[in-house]
Amino acid sequence: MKIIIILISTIFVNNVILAQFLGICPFLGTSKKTSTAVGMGAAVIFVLVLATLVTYLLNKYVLVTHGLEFLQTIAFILVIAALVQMVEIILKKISPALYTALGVFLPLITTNCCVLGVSLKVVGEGFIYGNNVGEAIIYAAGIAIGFAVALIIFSGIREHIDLMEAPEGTKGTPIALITAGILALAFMGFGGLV
Amino acid sequence: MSNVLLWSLVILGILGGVAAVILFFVAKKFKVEENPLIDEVESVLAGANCGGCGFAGCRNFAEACVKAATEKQSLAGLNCPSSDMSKVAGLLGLTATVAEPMIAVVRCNGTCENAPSKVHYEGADICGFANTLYAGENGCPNGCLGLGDCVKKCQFNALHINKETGLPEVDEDKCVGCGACAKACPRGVIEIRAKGKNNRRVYVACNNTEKGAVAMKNCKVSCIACQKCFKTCPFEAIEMRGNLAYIDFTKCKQCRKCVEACPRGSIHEVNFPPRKPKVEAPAEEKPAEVIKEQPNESKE
Amino acid sequence: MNPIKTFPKGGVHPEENKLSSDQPIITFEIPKQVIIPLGQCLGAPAEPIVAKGDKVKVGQLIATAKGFISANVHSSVSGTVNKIDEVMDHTGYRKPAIFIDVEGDEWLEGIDTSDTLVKDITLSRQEIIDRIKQHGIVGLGGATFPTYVKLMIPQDKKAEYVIINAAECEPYLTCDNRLLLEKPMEFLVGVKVIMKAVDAPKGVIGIEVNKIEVAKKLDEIIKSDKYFEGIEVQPLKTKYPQGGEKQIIKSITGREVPSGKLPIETGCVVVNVASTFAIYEAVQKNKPLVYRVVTVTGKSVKKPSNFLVRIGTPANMLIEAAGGLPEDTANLINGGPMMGKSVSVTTFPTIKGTSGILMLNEKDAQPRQVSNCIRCGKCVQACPMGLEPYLLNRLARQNNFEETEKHNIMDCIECGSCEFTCPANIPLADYIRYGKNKTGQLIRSRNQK
Amino acid sequence: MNQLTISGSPHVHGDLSVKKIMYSVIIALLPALLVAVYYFGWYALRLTIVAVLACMLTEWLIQKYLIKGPLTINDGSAALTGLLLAFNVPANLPIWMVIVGSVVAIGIAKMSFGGLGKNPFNPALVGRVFMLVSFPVAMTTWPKAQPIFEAGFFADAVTGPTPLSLLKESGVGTLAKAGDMQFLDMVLGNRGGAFGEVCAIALLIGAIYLIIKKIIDIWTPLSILLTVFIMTGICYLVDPTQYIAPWYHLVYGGLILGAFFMATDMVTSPMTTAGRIVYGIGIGAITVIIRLWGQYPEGVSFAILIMNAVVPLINKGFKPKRFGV
Amino acid sequence: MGEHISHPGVVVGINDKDIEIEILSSSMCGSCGIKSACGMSEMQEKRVTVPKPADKEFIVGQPVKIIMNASQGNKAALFAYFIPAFLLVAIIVILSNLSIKEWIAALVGIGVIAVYYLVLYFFRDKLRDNFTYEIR
Amino acid sequence: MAKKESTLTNMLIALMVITIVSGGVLGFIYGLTKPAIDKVEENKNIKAINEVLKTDVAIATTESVVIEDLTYNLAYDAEGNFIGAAVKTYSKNGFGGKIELMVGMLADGVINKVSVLSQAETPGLGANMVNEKWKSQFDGKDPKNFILKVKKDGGDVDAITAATISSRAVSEAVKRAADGFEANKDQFMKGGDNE
Amino acid sequence: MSNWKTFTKGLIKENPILVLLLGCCPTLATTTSAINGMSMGLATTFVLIMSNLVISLLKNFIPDKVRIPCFIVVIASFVTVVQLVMQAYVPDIYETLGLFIPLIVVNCIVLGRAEAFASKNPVWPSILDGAGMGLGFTFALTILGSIREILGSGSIFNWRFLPEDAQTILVFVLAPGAFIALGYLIAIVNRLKRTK
Ligand SMILES: Cc1cc2nc3c(=O)[nH]c(=O)nc-3n(C[C@H](O)[C@H](O)[C@H](O)COP(=O)(O)O)c2cc1C
Ligand SMILES: Cc1cc2nc3c(=O)[nH]c(=O)nc-3n(C[C@H](O)[C@H](O)[C@H](O)COP(=O)(O)O)c2cc1C
Ligand SMILES: Cc1cc2nc3c(=O)[nH]c(=O)nc-3n(C[C@H](O)[C@H](O)[C@H](O)COP(=O)(O)O)c2cc1C
Ligand SMILES: Cc1cc2nc3c(=O)[nH]c(=O)nc-3n(C[C@H](O)[C@H](O)[C@H](O)CO)c2cc1C
Ligand code: SF4
Ligand code: SF4
Ligand code: SF4
Ligand code: SF4
Ligand code: FES
Repeated sequence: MKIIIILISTIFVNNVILAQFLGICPFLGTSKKTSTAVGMGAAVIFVLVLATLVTYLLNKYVLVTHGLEFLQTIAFILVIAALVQMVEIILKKISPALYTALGVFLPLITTNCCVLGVSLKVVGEGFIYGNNVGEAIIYAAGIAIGFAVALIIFSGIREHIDLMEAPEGTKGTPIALITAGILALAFMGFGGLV
Repeated sequence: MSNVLLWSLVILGILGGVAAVILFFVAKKFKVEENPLIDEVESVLAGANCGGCGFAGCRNFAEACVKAATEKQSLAGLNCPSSDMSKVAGLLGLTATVAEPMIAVVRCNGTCENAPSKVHYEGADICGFANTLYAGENGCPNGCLGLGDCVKKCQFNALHINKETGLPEVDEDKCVGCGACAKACPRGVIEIRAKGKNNRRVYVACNNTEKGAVAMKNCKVSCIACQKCFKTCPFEAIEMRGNLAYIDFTKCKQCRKCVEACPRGSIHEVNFPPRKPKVEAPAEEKPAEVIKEQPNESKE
Repeated sequence: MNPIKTFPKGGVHPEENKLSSDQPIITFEIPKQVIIPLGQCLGAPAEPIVAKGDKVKVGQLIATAKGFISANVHSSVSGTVNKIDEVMDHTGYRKPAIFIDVEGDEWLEGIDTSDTLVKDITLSRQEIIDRIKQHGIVGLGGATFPTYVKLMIPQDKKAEYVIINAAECEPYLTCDNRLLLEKPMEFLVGVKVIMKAVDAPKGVIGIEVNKIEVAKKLDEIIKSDKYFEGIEVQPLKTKYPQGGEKQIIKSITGREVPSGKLPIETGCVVVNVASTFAIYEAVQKNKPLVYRVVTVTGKSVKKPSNFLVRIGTPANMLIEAAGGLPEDTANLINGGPMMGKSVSVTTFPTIKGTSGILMLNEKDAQPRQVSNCIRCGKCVQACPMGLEPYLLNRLARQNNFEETEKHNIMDCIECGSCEFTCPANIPLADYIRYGKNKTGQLIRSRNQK
Repeated sequence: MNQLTISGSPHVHGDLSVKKIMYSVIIALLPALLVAVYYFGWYALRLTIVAVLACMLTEWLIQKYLIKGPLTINDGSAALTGLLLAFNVPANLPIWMVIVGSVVAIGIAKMSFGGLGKNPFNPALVGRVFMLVSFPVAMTTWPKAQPIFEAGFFADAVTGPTPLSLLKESGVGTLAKAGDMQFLDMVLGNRGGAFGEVCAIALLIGAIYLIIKKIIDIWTPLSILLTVFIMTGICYLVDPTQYIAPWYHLVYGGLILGAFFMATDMVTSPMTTAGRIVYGIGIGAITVIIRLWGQYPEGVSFAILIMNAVVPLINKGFKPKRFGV
Repeated sequence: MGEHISHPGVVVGINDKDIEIEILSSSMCGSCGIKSACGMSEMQEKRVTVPKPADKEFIVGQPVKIIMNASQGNKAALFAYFIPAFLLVAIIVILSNLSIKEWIAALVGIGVIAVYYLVLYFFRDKLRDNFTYEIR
Repeated sequence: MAKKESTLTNMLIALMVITIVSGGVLGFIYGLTKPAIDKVEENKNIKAINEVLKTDVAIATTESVVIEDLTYNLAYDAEGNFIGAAVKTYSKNGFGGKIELMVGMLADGVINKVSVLSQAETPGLGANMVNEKWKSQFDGKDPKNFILKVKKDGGDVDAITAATISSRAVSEAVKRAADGFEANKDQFMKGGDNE
Repeated sequence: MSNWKTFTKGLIKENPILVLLLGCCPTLATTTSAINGMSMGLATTFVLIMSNLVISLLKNFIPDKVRIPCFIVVIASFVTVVQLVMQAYVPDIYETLGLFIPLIVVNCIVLGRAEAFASKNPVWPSILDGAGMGLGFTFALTILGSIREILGSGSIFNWRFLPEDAQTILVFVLAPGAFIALGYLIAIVNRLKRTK
C-alpha cells in the first residue's frame, strides 16, 4: 500500500517536472519527439534508481557515521558522475549491439539536477517516506516514472504544436513553457490524492 | 572537530581517487576538447541553419570546416552561401577562394499590368501546386505564379511578394544568395546571379519559352526572341536559349546597350545611375535571369 | 438483383444534380475543325505521324503511342491536317495538338459503321487486347489509363471478376447512365468481350441506386438471354466515391486492394461503361476511339444535354449547343465537380477523357472563407482510404515529405471527399496533391540511388 | 461574363462551416442559460455577458496588435469560450475574476498557440482551472438557486453548498439528510453549483440538437457517462455508506456540461471514433478518481484538461483503419 | 511500419564486416549553442559499430545517416535500462520488506543486475541479430 | 606552467589533490560555521519555547526530554516549579509535506500558544497558518473540552479558508503534542519536584 | 574582448536565462518572490565568481581528461561553502531556497562558464565573466520573482501593496504560474531582440 502511495504521489501529485521543478532542462531539451520519449524514460529510471541507491548507501554508511553530512553535495556529485560513465563502459563491453542501438536512439542521457536533487531529497530532512532503502528506491523509481510520463505527454503536445505552428512571438521555448504551465495546472487536479 | 576535518580529507580523497580511476578508463571516450575554433567559426556564420551548405545546421557546417581545415588544410567543397567564407577561412588560417557574392533575381516582370490575368485562381497558396493546375492567371506557363513558395523558403526575410505587382521582390541588403528560393520555385523564375560590380546587374527579366507570338499576347514585356540584344552585345555575353535571350553574367561588361536595344523592355538594369529615361521603379530590385534548363517537370 | 452494397468507411454525399439524366444522347454535328491533342492519356503523349497538308479519314491513325503507358490517337474526322501546333487544352497549358480541317465524313476502310449488333466474339484473347491497343482505347472513366495495359493480366494472377464501373458517383454527370439506357445490348456484349479478354468467369455491373431503372433494365436483359450468363447487376449505395476503383471492388467483392498494389491483386478488373462500349466498338466493329458521350451541364445551363461528340470538338461548340455559357458561370470544368479539372478557356478541345463539361455557377463555386483547421476529424471520417487529411495537409505545407510518406499520402486517391466535408474550407485536396507529387519525387529519387 | 476561376478539385463543397458550428453550439447552450437566469437571476446574466465580451475583446486585441493575423472574432469561437467559461463559475463570482479568467482562456490557452484550432487545451477549462487554483475561496463559494419569481431578478446571492462539496466534506450521510438534494431538483437545476451546469435537462436538449445536426458525436459523452456510472457504481456496491449511488454522480457537478459541451470540443479531442472512446473513458475515470479521493470536489475540468494533454498520443495510437492494409 | 529514428554521423573506420560511425549529436544538441556546457554525459562522442551493408560502399569521413526503427530503440532501452532498473527495484523492495538488513538487500540488488548483465553478455550475439540499421 | 598531460598518474594526482584540498577547506569552514549553525537552530528553539510558554511566570530553567518522537522542553520557574512544556511536534499530512510546530502546554494541561517552526504549505493558503489571527484560536484552550479537529470533521478548530488540509495537519500536530503531554505530565511534574 | 564587454555580455546579450535558457530549475523553483529570486541569483553569482577564479588559476594544473570532474569538485566545494554560510547566517532564506542551493552544482551556467571561459582565460577576465553572468542570472531571477510576487502575492520585496484580505492571483506563486510567467517573459525578450 505504501508503495502505491509513494508511486501515486511521485508520479501524479508531486510530479518532478510539474510540481518540483527538477530536471527541466532535459525535459525541454529532449521532448521534441515522441518516439524517443519512452526510451528516454527508461534510461532515466535506471540512472535515477541506481544513483539513488548508491548515494543512499554512501550517505548512510559513510557520511552519517562520520558526521559528514555537509559533504553530501560534493560526494554525491562525484559518485553520480562516475556512475553514469561506468554504466556506459559496462554497456559497451557487454553488448556492443545494445550500445549502438541506444547510441542511435538516445545519443545522450542527461544527468542533471534531477538525479542530484532526488539523491539529496532522499537523504534530506524533509523526506517523509521513512528511512529505508526500499522506500528510497521506490521513491526514485516513482520520480523517474513521473518524469517519463510528463515527458511522453509533453512530447506529444509539442509535436502537435510544431504541426500547428505557433505564432512568431511564442514559437519555440515560450510556447513550450506555457504548455508545461497548463499541464502543471491540469496535474494540480491530482492534488490531495495521497 | 579535527575528526571531521580528517574524515572529510580521507573520504573525499578516496572518492576523488576512485573517480579518477574510473574516469581514466573512460578517458578515451571523453571528448577531446571541442575545438574552440568551432565556436568561433559558428559565430561568424549567418546562423540561419538554411541548409545552403548541405549540412543539417550551421554548427555541423562549422564542425566540418574545422575538421577539413585540420585534416586537409583546405576548405574545398565547403561553402556557406549565406556567410562570408573569407572570415571563416581567416579564422582557420587558410585563404578561401572567395566566391563572388551572389544574389537572387526575379526573371519575370509579368505584373498585373504587363500581363493581365485572364482567370482567377483559388486554392492552395503553393506555386508548386498551382503549377500543376494551369499556366498561371495570365496564361504564361513560365511566369511567376505569385504564391510565394520562394518567400516561404527564404530564411533571411529577403523576399516578399509585392501586392501590387504580384511578384516577389528581393531585398538586396538581406539576400545572401543562398539559392533556397531558386530551388523552391517550380518554374525556375528566380536565378542566382553574381551581385555584379558596384552591385550593378543587367539581366533579362523574363523566363518565357513560348513562341514570340504567343508570348506577346500573354505579356507586354515578354522576351520574344527577336535577337536584337543578341546582335547588339559587343561582348558576346548574350546567348539565345530557345525563345529566350540570356545574359551570361560572367561575360557581361555592363555596357547596357542591350537594354536600349530591347523592343519589349525585357532587359533590366539595376543600380545604375539614372540616364535619360529612368528605369522604372518596382521591378528593378529583382534581377535576373539565367536560364537553367526549363523547369517544366511538374507540368505533366 | 442483389441487395444494395457499399464500401464501409468514409465517403460523402454531395447534391446529385443529375440534371441531364432524361436527355437522350444527341449525335453532335461534326465541327469545321477539330483539334486533337497528342497527350490524351495518362502517360506519354503520342507522336504524330501525319504532317501538315496530309489528308486523313475518320479512324485513321494520326499519332502513335510512345512507350508502354501511352495510347494511339486516331483522327475523329476526315479532312486535311491544317497544322500541328500548340493549343491551350484542359491541362491549362499549351500542348501540342493536330488541327484537322473537316471535309465530309469519310471513314477508313474496314470499320463497321452500321448499327447492327455483333454478338459473336471471334477474336482470341490476344487479338482482342491488340485491337484495343491499336484502337487507342483508354479508360473513359476519367483516369485515361491505356486500357490494354489493364487487360494484360500478369502470368501469376487470375482475373475472377470483371467489374463494370457504372456507379457514376460524380454529381451532374449522366453520360454513362444515358449510354446504358440507349445502348444496353452493345454494352453487355462489350462486357462479354472484356470477360473473354481477361478470361474472367464473372462480370458485375455496379450501379448506384439513384439509377435503379437502368439497373433493372440491364438485369432484365441479362436474365432473358443465356448469352449474357455470368454477368450480374449489383446496385450500390449512392455515395461518393462509390465509383473509385478500390471502393467499387470493396463494395462488390468485399476485397481490399492492398496499399500500393493494383486491382488485379484482388482478382478484379474494373472498366468504365463508356470504355466498355468503346471496347465493343473496337473489337466487334473495328472502330477506333473517335467519339464519346459528353454531358454538358450546369445549374444555370439552359439545356443540359448529353452529346455524342467527335474527339477534338472544341468545348465552346458544345456549350453553345447547350444554350450558351451562362452569365453566372464561375468555374468551367472538364469532368465532374468532384474530380474534374477547371479549365481556363472555353475553347479547349474535348478529349477521350472528357466525360462532361460542367459550368458551375457562382453560387456553388463561390469563394469560401478559409479558416484554421478545427481538428473536427470530419475529413478523417470522410476519407475512404483511412488517411488523415488534416495531418497530411499540415505536413505538406511544412514540406515535410518524409512524414507525409510515413502517413501514407501515396494511398490517397485524390477523391476530394475530405475537402468537400471540411467545415474550415481548407483546400485539403490541393495540399495533399502537392504533397503526393513531392513525396512521389522523393521516393523516386531515393529508389534511383 | 466574369473571369473563370481555376481551382483544384473538388469544386463543390459541403455546407457546414466553422461559423455555423460555433453558433449552433451557442444556440444549444441557450436553454441552459435561460434556466440559469431563472435560478440565479441577474448575476448569471451579468457574468455571461462579461465573459463573452471579455473573451471576444481579448481575441480581437491580440489578433489586431500582437499576432497581426486575420481577425476571426465573429466566427463565434471566442464567444463560445466566454459562454462556457461563464457557465463554469459560481454566479456570484466577482466580475474582475471572470475577466481574468477570460483573458487567461483566450490569451494564454488559445492565442498563444496561434488561435482557433491550434490550442491543445480547452481554453474555457484552462480559464476555469486557473481561476479555481487562483481564487479557491471565491470559486468554491456557491450561491443557492433561487427562482427569480420567488426571489426577484436582482436578488442577492445566498451561498450554500453544492451536492458534491457537501459530499466531499460531510460524507454520504448528510447528503441523504439534506432534503433539498433530491434527484429531480438536480435534474431540473434547482441546486447550487456553477450556473451553467445545474440543469441537466436543458443541457441535454441542447446536446441532442447538436447530435442531430452532427456537430458533436455521441461517443465521447457516452463513454464518459458510462465510465463514471460503472466506476461509481462499483464503489457504491462495495460500500454504500461511503459512496453515493452512481446516478447521482451523473447529474451532480458539471458532468453533463463537461461531457457534452466541453469534452466534445473538436479542437482538443481525438480525431477517430476509437480515439474518442478512449478519451472519454480516460475523462470518466479521472473524474471519478478526483471526485472520490482527491481534494477537489469536482473533477471534470481537470479530467478533461489532463486528457486534452494526452490527445496527441491518442491520435498517434488510434489511427483510422487504412484501406488495403 | 512504425517511426524511424535517424541520426547523422560520420564514418570513422571500416573493416570487412563492420563500419564504425561517430554519431553527431545533431538531432538533439548539434545546434544547441550550449552543448559543451550541458550535463556531463554529453561530454563524449558516441562511436558505434554497425554491420556493413552489402550493397553500399563507404569511405572514411563520409557523412552518413544511420536509421533505425524506433521500436528497436525502445527494445534496446528495455534491455539495457528498464529491465535492470525493474529488477533492482523489485529485489530491494522485496528484500527490505522481508526485514533483511538494508545494505545486504542493496548488495543483493546490485549483484542481481550484475548477473543480469552477465546473461546479456552471453546473449550478445543473439542481441546483435535483433538490431538492424539502414545507412544512407 | 605547461598544461599537464593526461596520464593516469597526473589525473589521479590532480583529482585527488583537488578533492583533498576541497575536503580540507570544507572541513575547516564547516568547523567555522558549525557553532553558528547550531546556534541558529538553538535560538530558533529557544525563541519558540519562550514564545509558546510566555506567561506571567518567568522561566528560570529548561530541560529537554525526548519521549518517542516528540521533544519536550520542560520549563521551571525560579522555585523549580514546573511551568509547562514546549512540545516540538509535527505532522506529515500537510499539503506540502511535513509541518513542525512548537506547542506550549501549561502544567494544567491547557494549550498556551502555538508556534510554527517549519512548513511548506501554499503561500496565500495553507501558509496562512503562521498568521497570529488563525493560530491564536488555540490559545488557552483545554484539549479536554476543545476538540482538536477541524469543524468539518466534527471538531472545534476553524479551518483556514480553503486550506482544510493544512488546518487538519496543524490540528493533528497539536493534538499529538497535547496527548503526549497529557500522558507524560506526571513524570514531568515529578521530575521537577525531584530537582 | 574588453573587460567591460566581458562583464556586460552576460547581463543582457547572453543572459543565461532569458536568452540561453540555462538552469531552468532554480529559475522556476525559487522565484516565488523577488527576494527569493535575488538570493538564489546572488548565491549562484558567488559560486560563479569563485569557481571561475579558482579554475582559471588551476587551469594548467588540471589534465584535460579529468577537467570536468575537477571543475565539478571545485564548484561543489564552493556550493557547500555557500550552503554552510547561508545556513549559519541567513537561515530563513536558506530554508526557502532549500534543495536548490546544492543544485547550483549542476546548474549548467556554472559548469558552462568554467568550461567555456575560465579554463581558457586569465584570472581577471574570468572573474568579470563570472560576475557578469551571475548578475545576469540574478537580474532575470529578480524580474521573474517580482512578476510572480506582484501578481501572486500582491506584494513586492515583501512589501504588500494590496489590502490584507485582497484576493491575488495565487497561481503565480505556484508551479504552473512559474512556467507561464517565464514563458511570457522569454516571449517578450524575444520580441525585444527582434525589434532591435
Ligand atoms: C474518386 C474517384 C471516383 C471515381 N468515380 C468514377 C465513376 O463514378 N465512374 C467511373 O466510371 N469511374 C470512376 N472513377 C475511375 C475509376 O477509379 C476507374 O479508374 C475506372 O472505373 C476504371 O475504368 P476505365 O479505366 O475504363 O476508366 C473514379 C475514380 C476515383 C479516384
Ligand atoms: C538537456 C538538454 C537541454 C537542452 N536545452 C536546450 C536549450 O535550452 N535550448 C535549445 O535551443 N536547445 C536545447 N537542447 C537541444 C534541443 O533538444 C534541440 O536539439 C535544439 O533546440 C535544436 O533544435 P532545432 O534544431 O529544432 O532548433 C537541449 C538538449 C538537451 C539534451
Ligand atoms: C494551488 C492550491 C494550493 C493549495 N494549497 C493548500 C494548502 O496549502 N493547504 C491546504 O490545506 N489546502 C490547500 N489547497 C487545497 C484546496 O484549497 C482544498 O480545496 C482545501 O484544502 C479543501 O478545503 P475546504 O474544505 O476548505 O475547501 C490548495 C489548493 C490549491 C488549488
Ligand atoms: C462541440 C464544441 C464544443 C466546444 N467546447 C468548447 C469548450 O469547452 N471550451 C472552449 O473554450 N471552446 C469550446 N468550443 C469552441 C472552440 O472549439 C474553442 O474555442 C477552440 O478550442 C478554440 O481554438 C467548442 C466548440 C464546439 C464545436
Ligand atoms: S532571396 Fe533567395 S537567395 Fe536570397 S537569401 Fe532569400 S532564399 Fe536565399
Ligand atoms: S518566383 Fe516562383 S516561387 Fe516565387 S512566387 Fe513566383 S512562381 Fe512562386
Ligand atoms: S482526397 Fe485523399 S485524403 Fe482526401 S478523402 Fe480522398 S483519399 Fe482521403
Ligand atoms: S475537416 Fe477540415 S477542419 Fe476538420 S479536421 Fe479535417 S481539415 Fe481540419
Ligand atoms: S537546471 Fe537544468 S535540469 Fe534543472
